[in-house]
Formats: sequence, C-alpha cells, structure tokens
Amino acid sequence: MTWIILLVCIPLVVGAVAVVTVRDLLSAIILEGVVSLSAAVLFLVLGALDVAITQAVVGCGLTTAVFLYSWRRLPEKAREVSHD
Amino acid sequence: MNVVHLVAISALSLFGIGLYGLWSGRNVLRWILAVGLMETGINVFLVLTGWYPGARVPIITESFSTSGPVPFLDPVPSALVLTSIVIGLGTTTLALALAILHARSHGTLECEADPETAEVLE
Amino acid sequence: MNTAVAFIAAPLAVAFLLPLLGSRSSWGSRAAALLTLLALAAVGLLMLLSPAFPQVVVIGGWRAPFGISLYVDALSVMLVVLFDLLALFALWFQHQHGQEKPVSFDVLVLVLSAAAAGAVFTQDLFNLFVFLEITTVAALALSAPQTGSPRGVIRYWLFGSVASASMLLGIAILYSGAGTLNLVELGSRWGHLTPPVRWLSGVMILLGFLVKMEIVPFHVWAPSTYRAAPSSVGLLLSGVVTGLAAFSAWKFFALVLRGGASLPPVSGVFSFSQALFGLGALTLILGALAMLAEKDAKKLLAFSTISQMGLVLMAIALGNPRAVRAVFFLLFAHALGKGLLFFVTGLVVSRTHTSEWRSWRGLGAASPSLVWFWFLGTATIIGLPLFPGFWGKLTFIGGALEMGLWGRVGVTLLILATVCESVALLRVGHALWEREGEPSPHEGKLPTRVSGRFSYWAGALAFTAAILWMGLWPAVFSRAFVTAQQAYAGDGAPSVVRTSTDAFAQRSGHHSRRDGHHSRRDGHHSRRDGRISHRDGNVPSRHDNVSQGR
Amino acid sequence: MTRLLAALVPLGIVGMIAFFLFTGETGDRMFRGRSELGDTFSRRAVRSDPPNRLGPGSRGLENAAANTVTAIVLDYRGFDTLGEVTVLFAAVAGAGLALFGRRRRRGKAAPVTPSSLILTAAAPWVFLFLFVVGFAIVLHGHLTPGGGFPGGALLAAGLVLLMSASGHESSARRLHLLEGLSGFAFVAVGVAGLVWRDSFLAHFGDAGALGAFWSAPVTILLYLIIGLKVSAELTNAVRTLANVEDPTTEEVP
Repeated sequence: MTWIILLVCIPLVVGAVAVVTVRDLLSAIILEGVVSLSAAVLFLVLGALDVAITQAVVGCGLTTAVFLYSWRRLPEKAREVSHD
Repeated sequence: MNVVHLVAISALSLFGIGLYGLWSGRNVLRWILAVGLMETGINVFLVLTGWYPGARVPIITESFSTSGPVPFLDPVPSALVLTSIVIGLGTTTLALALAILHARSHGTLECEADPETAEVLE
Repeated sequence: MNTAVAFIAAPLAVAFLLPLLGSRSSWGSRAAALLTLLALAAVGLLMLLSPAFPQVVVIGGWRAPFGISLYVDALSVMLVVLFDLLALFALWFQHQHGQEKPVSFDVLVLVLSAAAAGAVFTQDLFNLFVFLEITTVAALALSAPQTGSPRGVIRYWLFGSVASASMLLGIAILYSGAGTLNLVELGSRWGHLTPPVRWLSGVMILLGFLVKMEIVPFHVWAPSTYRAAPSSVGLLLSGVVTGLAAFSAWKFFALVLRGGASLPPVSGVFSFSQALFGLGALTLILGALAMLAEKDAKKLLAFSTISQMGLVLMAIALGNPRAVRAVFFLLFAHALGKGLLFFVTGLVVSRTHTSEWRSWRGLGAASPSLVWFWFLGTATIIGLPLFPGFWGKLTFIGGALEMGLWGRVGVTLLILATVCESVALLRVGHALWEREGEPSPHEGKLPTRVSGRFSYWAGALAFTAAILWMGLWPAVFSRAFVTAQQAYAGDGAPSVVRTSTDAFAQRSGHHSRRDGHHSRRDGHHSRRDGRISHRDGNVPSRHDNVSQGR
Repeated sequence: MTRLLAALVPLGIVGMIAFFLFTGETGDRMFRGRSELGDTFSRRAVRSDPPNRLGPGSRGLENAAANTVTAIVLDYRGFDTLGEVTVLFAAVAGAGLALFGRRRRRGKAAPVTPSSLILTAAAPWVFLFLFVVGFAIVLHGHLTPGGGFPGGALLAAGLVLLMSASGHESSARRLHLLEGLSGFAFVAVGVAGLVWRDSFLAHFGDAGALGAFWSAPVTILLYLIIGLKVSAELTNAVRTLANVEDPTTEEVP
C-alpha cells in the first residue's frame, strides 16, 4: 500500500517539474493533465473516492478541455514561446 | 518520517514548483498552469490532513459500528477539496478568458510590465 | 430572525434569473437588479431600526461548530447596507453614464453584493474563503477591460490567485492542527496549538487578506487594475472589495489570532502585531507619497485607497478598543468618500475620455457642482472636522496614543500622509476649478455640463446625505461600533457559539438570539503607563500587543 | 540569476513549511487523521446520539446519505456549496463579459469543431451513453462517490460533443434557461428549508433509511440541481471560450 502511494507521487512531482520547464506550451497543458490525473489516482489510493472522481473528471478532464478550447482560439503567434 | 510525510512533501513541492513557475516565466498561459499546480498541491495536502494509514472511504456500510473509533478518512477535508477543485475550474476559465484578451490586444501571451502603467512604486 | 439570509439569497436568486431576460442588459433586467439592491438596503435599514441584535442565524439547521452560522449585529448590517448601496450606485452609474454593458455586468454586481454580505456575516473560516473567492472572481471579471490591455487585470488575477492559494494552505494547516473551521472555536483552541502551526497558518491566511487589502509589497496589482476598470467598478473595488478584505482581516485577527498577542514574538524584539503595524505604516506613507507623483486620476484614487488601507491595517494591529472602532469608522468614511470621488471621476472621464487629471482643466466652470462634490469627497477622505474621516482619524489617534512610542510614530506618519493626500486631492480639485491660464483642451468640443441630469443629482445627493449624516451625527455609528468591538473583544464572540449551542439543545435546529447585555460593559481599560489590557487581566493571553516586548 | 532566485525562494518556503510541520511536537500532532468534527458527521451525531446500530437501513437519522462526504457537502456545509456553484456561475458569466463585453456578435458564430462523418455518426450514441452515466452518477451521489459535480461534468461533455458533431452551437437561450432555473432552484430549496425547518438550506422531509435509493430526498434533489447547473455552466464556458472571434476577422464597432 505504502509503495503504491509513493509510486503515484513520482509522476505527480516529475510531471509538475516538466510543466514549468518544458518549452512547448501545448505539451505543458497535456502534462498538467497528467499531474491532475496522478493527483486523482493518489486520492483514490488514499481512499478519498469522491475527491478522486471529481479530480479526474473536473480537475483533469474538464480543465484540460477548457485549456485546449482556448488554445485553439489563440492566434498563431501567441502560441509560440519567446526564447530568452 | 513516514509515508504521510513523504506525500505531504510532494504536495508542498507541487506548491513550490507552482511558485517557481510563476516567478521564472512571463507567459500568461504558463502562469495559469503554475497556479493550477499550486492548487493541486494544496488539495493533496488538504486531503492528507484527514488521512491516516488504513483509513477507509467515508461511506457507511454494514461493517460500520457506532462504538469505537470511526475507521474513516476524515470527510471534512474531502468536502473542502471538492469545493476547492470546482473553484479552481472557475478561476481557470476566467483566467483563460483574460489570456485570450491579452493575446488579442498584444498578439502574444508574454505579459511584460506595461510601460504605460509602470511608474511610481510598481 | 432569518432576515439576514435575504442579503445573500435574494441577490443570488435574481442574479441566476437575470440572464433569462436576454443577453443584453434590458430595461427589465436593470430594473430587477436595481430594485433588488434597493429593497435589500431598505430591509437593512429597517433591521437597524428594530434593534434585535446580535442574532446568530444558523444555516442548514446545524449548530455553530458543526454547521455554518452567521453572526448578525448592528455593525455587520450597516456594512452590508453600505455595500449594497455602493453596488446599487455602481450599477446606476454604469447604466446612466457609462458604456453599454451586457446583462452579465448586472449579474456580477449582484453576485458581488451577495458574496460581500456572506463574507461580512459568516463565522466560518472556509465559508469566508469561499465568499472572498466569489468577490475576487466577480471583481476580476468586472474590471476586465473590453478595449486596451488587460495586463493590469491579469496582474490582479495573479496576485489574487497566489493570495487564495496561500490562504487555503493556511486553512489546511490550521484545520489539521485545530480540527475545526469555526472562527470563534478556532480562537478558543488557538492557545493550544503548537507555535509552528500558529505561525504558519496565521501568516499564510493573513497574507491572503493583505494582498486583497493592497498592503504595500502586495499592492502592485491595484493601480493598473483601477486604471483599466470603468469608474463604477473602481468604486466597487475600492469601497466593497477592499473594504471587505479589511473587515475580514480584522475578523480573523480579532477572533482567531486574539489581536496577535497569542503568537510568540518573532525574536523578542518585535511582535507579530508590531510587524503588521510597520507594514501598515509603510503602506500609509508610500501610498500618500505616490499620490503626489501620480498623473492619472484613477491611479491616484487607487493609491489613496492603498494609503487608507495602510491606516486601517495599523488600527487593526493596534487592536485596542479605540483602534478597533477606528477601523470601522475608517472603512465607512473611506467607502463613502472614495465613492463620491469615483463618481466625479467617472463623470469627467465619460466626458473627456481621459483620466489624466491635468487635462481636466476648466471643466468645473461648466459644472461647478462637480467641483464641490470633489471637495466634499476629499474632505471626507482626509478627515476635515465634522466629516466622517475626521472621526476615524480622531479615534485612531486616541487609540494610538495609548500605545507608547509606536503609537506616537504612527500618529506622526498619519499627519504626514494626510498632508500629502490633501495636497494631491486638492490639486485635482483645483485643476477642475481653474478657469484662467491656457484654454482648456476641451474648449468648445464638449457638452461639459453634466449637472442637469436627474441621475447625477440623485447619486451625488445620496452620497452627500450619507456623508453629512455620518459626519455630523456619528453617535449612531459610534454606538454600533462600540457594541461590536466589545462583543468581539470580550466574552461576546465566544458566546456566539455557546449561546447557539444552548438554544440548540432546547429547540433543535433553530436560530437563537442573544440579548445585547454585554454592550453595557465598559470596554475602556486604558492605563496611563502605556500598557493596556482589554479586560482586567483575567485573560492573560489577551493583553497589549503592540507595545508588548519593548 | 533570476532563475536561480526563482528556484531558491520557493525551495526555501517549502522547506521551511515542511521543517516546521514535520519536526518536534507539531510533527507528532500533525496528520493524525481523525477530527472530532469528522467523527461527529460520520456518526450522524450532531443533533443527538445515533441509534444503536448505524448502518444500512437505520432510520430516524439526522442525515440518511450513506456517503458522509455528500452529507457534509450538501447538508452540514451546504452553504459552501451554494458559494461554489456561484463561483462557477460568476466565472462563466465573467468570461463572457470579458470576451464579448462591448462587441455585438454578428452573423453565425464559428462552429465549435469542424465535424467529421465519424463524429457525426457516433455522437448521438456517445451522447446517450454519457447522458445515462452522468445522470446515474448524479442520482447516486448520496450512496456512492461522485455526485453532482462529476456527473454534471459528464453531462456537459455529452452536450459539447453533440454541439461539435452537429456543427452549430446549441441554442444559447436554452442553456441560459437551464443555468438560470437550476441556480434559482438551489436558492428555492434553501428557502423551502427556511419555511419548513426555520433555517436556510435546512433539509426538510423524512430522511428515510440509510443506504436506500430513496433516502435523503433533499440531497438527491440538490445534487440533481447541481448536476444540471454544472452541465449548463460548463457547456456555456466551452461555448464562450470556443466562440471567440479570430482577432484578424473581428470588427470593432
């Protein structure tokens, strides 16, 4: 049990680091979804089933969907990341 | 140091990574993502405050007995986290609308300090 | 006695139904929104006339530590009436003088007023967080500019989000330590928490409030947001959103932190309250100085708000009975005065299409009343004798002088800041008034006369009446403030829980009412030696905070 | 340099929080898991002692929702949930205000997604599936995990899919009707509690037997309302964000 919990923490933290470091914005959005999903799995393992389901559907699914819908509406130039 | 502490540290590091994301970049979309990370971290932390090894799903079934300790995960933080997740979705939606406005008026998502508004004390 | 619920439920119900009338703001939806707010203000005034205070309104039928309860006293009803009237006025102004807005504008103003009422009344920390979150979301959406750069608002969102995150983390830590969310119960368990829990949760939750109060290192979002927002929204931001944050911060500071006295001192050199006092003083003086350098009228008013909130924070940190009353006085005076100033600014901007106040020259020649209303607002804010701000600052000085050296430094800074603020505001008034010199850039091309309209006089005279009432006859306010301060500082607030629990035992699920007997207790226990104690020593953790550790 | 600072400061903050929370007396007291509050809710013991046997079939409880989290979300702390629904409502209305503030939209709005044959053919069936599952989750919120928010989100997913497949946006007016009426219904249930139980949002009527489908009637009703509200809200949010005109073709009056 303990190991499962700790195992879920790895994608959570690694994914979060990836979100803030990855260059491409679209990948960052997808990675954010991965982080949310790992959080949902973590909630599941911890026994907070209500939270897990809500996190999976609302926090992961819908938030990513909203991100992607607004992504589609951004002008081409805005999607690029400036190189500093 | 046990498993609770390790999970709590991951939750707190999510909070810290979000802060780093806010601080290191200028991109509005990345800011929104970073705030999302902070919220996720806090939600995990909050659920964890009600957890202990062996905690069960807080639904009353046959095996529940009124005497003795309640074998459940503390349901109050779970209820708070439900609220916080939905609030997070709301603020994210609004922030994305602002990001679209920004892209519309500046053609980019890089949010520099406005030279017009950067004056005294800013 | 569930009337107080109407202040939350009614605007929400109307707000939910308004979009059904169509997506553009129509005659019907405007009338519905305005009438709702007007009716609520009237109900509030009627409640004040029949003093059945304080009441505890139990939501959902669950007694206080388990469910959410509202604490309704004269002060909170007055605040809610003030917020409703400001919301009413902002809507009225936007429809009469501002640009055309879709119905979601009306909806958001209603939601804002409902959330403000909820946050004023609630006795539950998480519930307070939720309501503050609603006000932030509504204020963000209202201040998003439809043309031009949204950068100011994005900054507001950024700061607001970090503030909310910090506050939520603080709540999580506090809950895991104390196991309750009720403010009063948190206060009574506060002393049993370990110092790290107290420190972390106290600092993180207060940080959330301070960002929303625009206190100096965290004020960065405010000026650009005010500049981008329409004036009606500026009025809401300054009077309702910021005032609400200040009131909530005070509620948390007084009920849970016990005036900061129960936090261990940082290093033996200064205490938590002294740190807050220092932040407030910094905000007060820097805000006032920034006003002198500011060319944009809306940003000037934003810096004035920042400066005033610094003063409010100083009063909160002082925490003695007079200073607490000063908090309430200052909140009311600031909301009224700033409302009038934003009203004039909005009118002028709607004519000149610029908020650079130097180019407003000569407008007052066409509408002299405009200038008078600007001066009236200025007098209210800076505290000319017999204006509301005067009572606020006088009470503050009285409270500060009880606190020894710190207080005296605070009073000196207040006087300096008031001078700066007066100069800055009067210069704008003078620019409006000025007739000589080079001709006004608006000469001839503007219908500069705004004073002929009914809506103008209705709005301006309403503000004038409120200002004169509070300035000339502060006794009504003062009485409510004293009662509230004593209830929160002493045995009153803890018995909010106790009484509702007792009543619960008798009539399950019902609200209860407390008689105001505590109001007869004398709250002045100032001693001349510079140390004061609110009660005579029987609550050891509750003694003087700012001068502690000297 | 700034990057280093940006990394070190959060690290310091998090490290400090972790250090203070996990060591010493605080470390012993933190994360014990159970709170008096949660225990009382779990035992349904706020008003009085629960019956001897609290389990499936128990009657006469103060709250008969078997799922304690649901009991808290909709009953003990139902006021928070009203606020939560309002945040979502305000955010979606605000996104609309921010994006379409002064602009009158002309002509037909852009389709949400270009529809393909496969999508068009499959959409009704997927919609039906999501619709049934969504409603099942909403209606079982008092017994099983889930409830109005995830269920409503599934309903919204179905609606958005239908919108995408048919290539035109679903009638804004109908969405507003659903959004407004369900929000109003939430407040109306609260007022009904005020009328019958003398307290806003108090649950009225017989709570029923714990664990039965027809138990905790007000909880079912509120979750149904929330499910509809959330689905309307989220569909509206997607519609708002998806219909932003392209800045190149946009005309500013």
